[in-house]
Amino acid sequence: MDKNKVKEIIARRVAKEFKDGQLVNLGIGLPTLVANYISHDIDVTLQSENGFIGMGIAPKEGEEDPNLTNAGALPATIKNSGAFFDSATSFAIIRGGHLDYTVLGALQVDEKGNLANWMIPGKLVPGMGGAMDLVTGAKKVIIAMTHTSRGNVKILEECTLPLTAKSQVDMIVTEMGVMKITDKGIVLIEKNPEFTVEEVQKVTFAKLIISDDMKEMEI
Amino acid sequence: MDKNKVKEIIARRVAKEFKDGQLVNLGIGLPTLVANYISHDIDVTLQSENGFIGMGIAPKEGEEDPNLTNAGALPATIKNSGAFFDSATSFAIIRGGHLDYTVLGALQVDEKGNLANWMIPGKLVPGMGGAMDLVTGAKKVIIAMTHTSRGNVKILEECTLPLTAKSQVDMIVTEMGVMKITDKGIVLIEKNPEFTVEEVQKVTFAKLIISDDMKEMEI
Amino acid sequence: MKKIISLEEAAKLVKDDMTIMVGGFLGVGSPEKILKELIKNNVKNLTLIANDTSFPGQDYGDLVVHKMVKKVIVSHIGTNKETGNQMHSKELEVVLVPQGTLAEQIRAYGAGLGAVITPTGIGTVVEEGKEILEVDGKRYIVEKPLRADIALIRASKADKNGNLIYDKSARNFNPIMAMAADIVIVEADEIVEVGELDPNFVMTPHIFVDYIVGDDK
Amino acid sequence: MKKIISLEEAAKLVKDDMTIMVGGFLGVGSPEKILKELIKNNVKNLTLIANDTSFPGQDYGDLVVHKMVKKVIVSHIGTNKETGNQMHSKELEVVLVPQGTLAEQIRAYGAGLGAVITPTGIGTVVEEGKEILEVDGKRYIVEKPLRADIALIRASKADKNGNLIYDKSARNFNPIMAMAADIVIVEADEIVEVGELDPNFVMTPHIFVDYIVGDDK
Repeated sequence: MDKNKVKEIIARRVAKEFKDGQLVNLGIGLPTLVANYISHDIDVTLQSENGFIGMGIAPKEGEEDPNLTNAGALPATIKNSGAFFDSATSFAIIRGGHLDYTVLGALQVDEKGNLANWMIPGKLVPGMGGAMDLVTGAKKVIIAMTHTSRGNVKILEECTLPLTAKSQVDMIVTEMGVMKITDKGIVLIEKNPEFTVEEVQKVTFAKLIISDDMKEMEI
Repeated sequence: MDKNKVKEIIARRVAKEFKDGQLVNLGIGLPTLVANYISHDIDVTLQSENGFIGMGIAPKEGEEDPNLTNAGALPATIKNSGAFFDSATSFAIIRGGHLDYTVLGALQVDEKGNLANWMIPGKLVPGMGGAMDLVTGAKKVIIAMTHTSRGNVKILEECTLPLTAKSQVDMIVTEMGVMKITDKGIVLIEKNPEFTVEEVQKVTFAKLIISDDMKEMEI
Repeated sequence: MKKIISLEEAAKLVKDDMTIMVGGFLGVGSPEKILKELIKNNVKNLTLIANDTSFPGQDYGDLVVHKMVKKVIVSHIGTNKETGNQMHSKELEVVLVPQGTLAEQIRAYGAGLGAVITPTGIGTVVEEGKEILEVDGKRYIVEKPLRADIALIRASKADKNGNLIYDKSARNFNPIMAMAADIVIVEADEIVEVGELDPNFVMTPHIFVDYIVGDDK
Repeated sequence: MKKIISLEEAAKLVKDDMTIMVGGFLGVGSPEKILKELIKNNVKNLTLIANDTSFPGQDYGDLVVHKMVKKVIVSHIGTNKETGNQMHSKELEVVLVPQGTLAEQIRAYGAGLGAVITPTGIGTVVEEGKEILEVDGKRYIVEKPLRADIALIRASKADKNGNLIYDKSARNFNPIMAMAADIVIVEADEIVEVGELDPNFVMTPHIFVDYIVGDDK
């Protein structure tokens, strides 16, 4: 599948989860794309953890403001209903449970809802940034990622990399389907019609529970 | 001695402690009067714990603003170098050691620097308000009070009333003199010339240590 | 857009047995109109979290006078003799908390912190019955976060989305209470269009506000 | 009035072995001019507390590049490969802290609190070696307050007394760092007369600011 198409499928599906009036934080990378697919019929507020809510679309060239960037230091805009605040307040919002959704990528995620996305010992140590607070504090945690990465399986029985947070993930959205983390394990609730259940299971190292009313994912 | 004269002596003496650039919180009642005697040669910033620094003189009649009051809910003003903030920030300033002086009254104070000024069990229970934070957090605590109250001695070997804070008082200023709390006990460093040392000691139930260079208090 | 509701609708959201936070400092910056309406409803058994119990005859001071409150968590009751009277007659439970501790307890709930670790009250009755945490040899009291079912707050300006600006010393406990309750109702002196408040100077972001009360129409 | 000093004078206040806090988020809102001057002085063995280590070739990112730092306490180092290199070669000690914990640790010192009690990091390596506090059956990490000898911050406007206003997302860690250091130096984009800033909208009250740097004159 085309890389951009993969990203679009994932981002479009994640955006469907949001409801009117909710506050959402989108991580850098793929999750950022989710903003492009939020329905215009609902009012969803985006938080940027470096210090504001009401993030708008990226500014046009020449209209960038060096004092207005997103959490990846890229030029950003704010809607006229937005508000700026300091880092302590920003994480009070996050840790205090005021965030309805956080959408993040993952290196690994497992059937207990554990997430690893901040380091590979001896190799990649970027640091956790705001991820640990986001995953611990948000009401719902959605992992938005490609189902595998360079052939490596990322959905596991148990994460082997250092965790970002324990038992906090609620949902995983990949180009192959939508999975919910439950007490019984990972339930496949939607599937991309281009793949069979067997094909999805093959690249998932946790046993998938197939939902009785599994739906076709919109692609 | 005339009641107002007593208050003036105390307030005038306390005001001499402050230095240019300092931040001071004056309790309600007698301590409030200290503001009137701060030298015009120095710039002292007053905090009002309900949420601002830079408190100015009381407003003229007819110029009161219902949204601008002091910690006793009386009309107040702010200097143009002042700033407003919320209660959490106000007490971050207090507890965080950013306050150079707090000046408060007392029901009792003792030679260990213990202070009781917030309740008399079974009789008077107004609550501590901001007093406990002020006394715990300020760099220096000055007690400004009449030496006795309706014949009752207030400077003791050990407080009998519930404490506001333990070992936090640095100085006591009364109409009879100025006392410093030290590891060795209460040292009388200045004395009102209208009284003898014996007269001061008689209404002080902690043993006064007389400073070698005890000065005359300006009255 | 947040729901702009009437004073009546706002007051009706407060029900018997609820825990409510009310902004204000001795009444300054408190939502007077909502409180006046609330008193008409004669709700019972409230737990009131506020800086103080204000004065009899005004705002939240009258919640006590009208015996609508079973418990207060405040830093000061000296200005409302009715609070003291009901405390002595055991009609009212009074929990006295140092003002800075109270502010941090409210902020802590809003910020998702597990406790406030404060030096204030060490060596006094305030520490009695509470857990003590020693950090680098110094003793601190472990004070728990405070939450409410409803926060009633006052702002000088609200945009129609719920972004708030407070005026002068009327700010006090309002911004932190806005973060610590399940439902937040703001009484705004002025309601303006979205876009009229500069995002750089908004004091409470709209995400904390559920309902806005303007005037009684 | 606060002392308005030159960039040179400001940079000279930072000495070998000091712990410094630097405001900014990936460089946005950091005191670039002071940092440029500081790098000329080639101070050594600094401990740097900041959100991140920015990018090589700019602001506090270059403190690492020029090997002026022996230890960093930050939430993220991924944008400055020099940090990673020096960490692997053991020239630099890197302490990684969740961003929200870092912000609260700085605020806690400024607010005189004994610790931060946070759920963030529970069940991860972040909790290793740290005290755990259980509150109402839930586990929290006890994180200690963070202080600095000097905080270098950036404001968009300062009045001559040191009251500050920040601009948009350049605010970030600046206001809390202003409360947590022995000496606070602000680089202001614009210095205005006392009285030009509305007290209701001042973001950092002047009592926290020791020195103001405007331009290089």
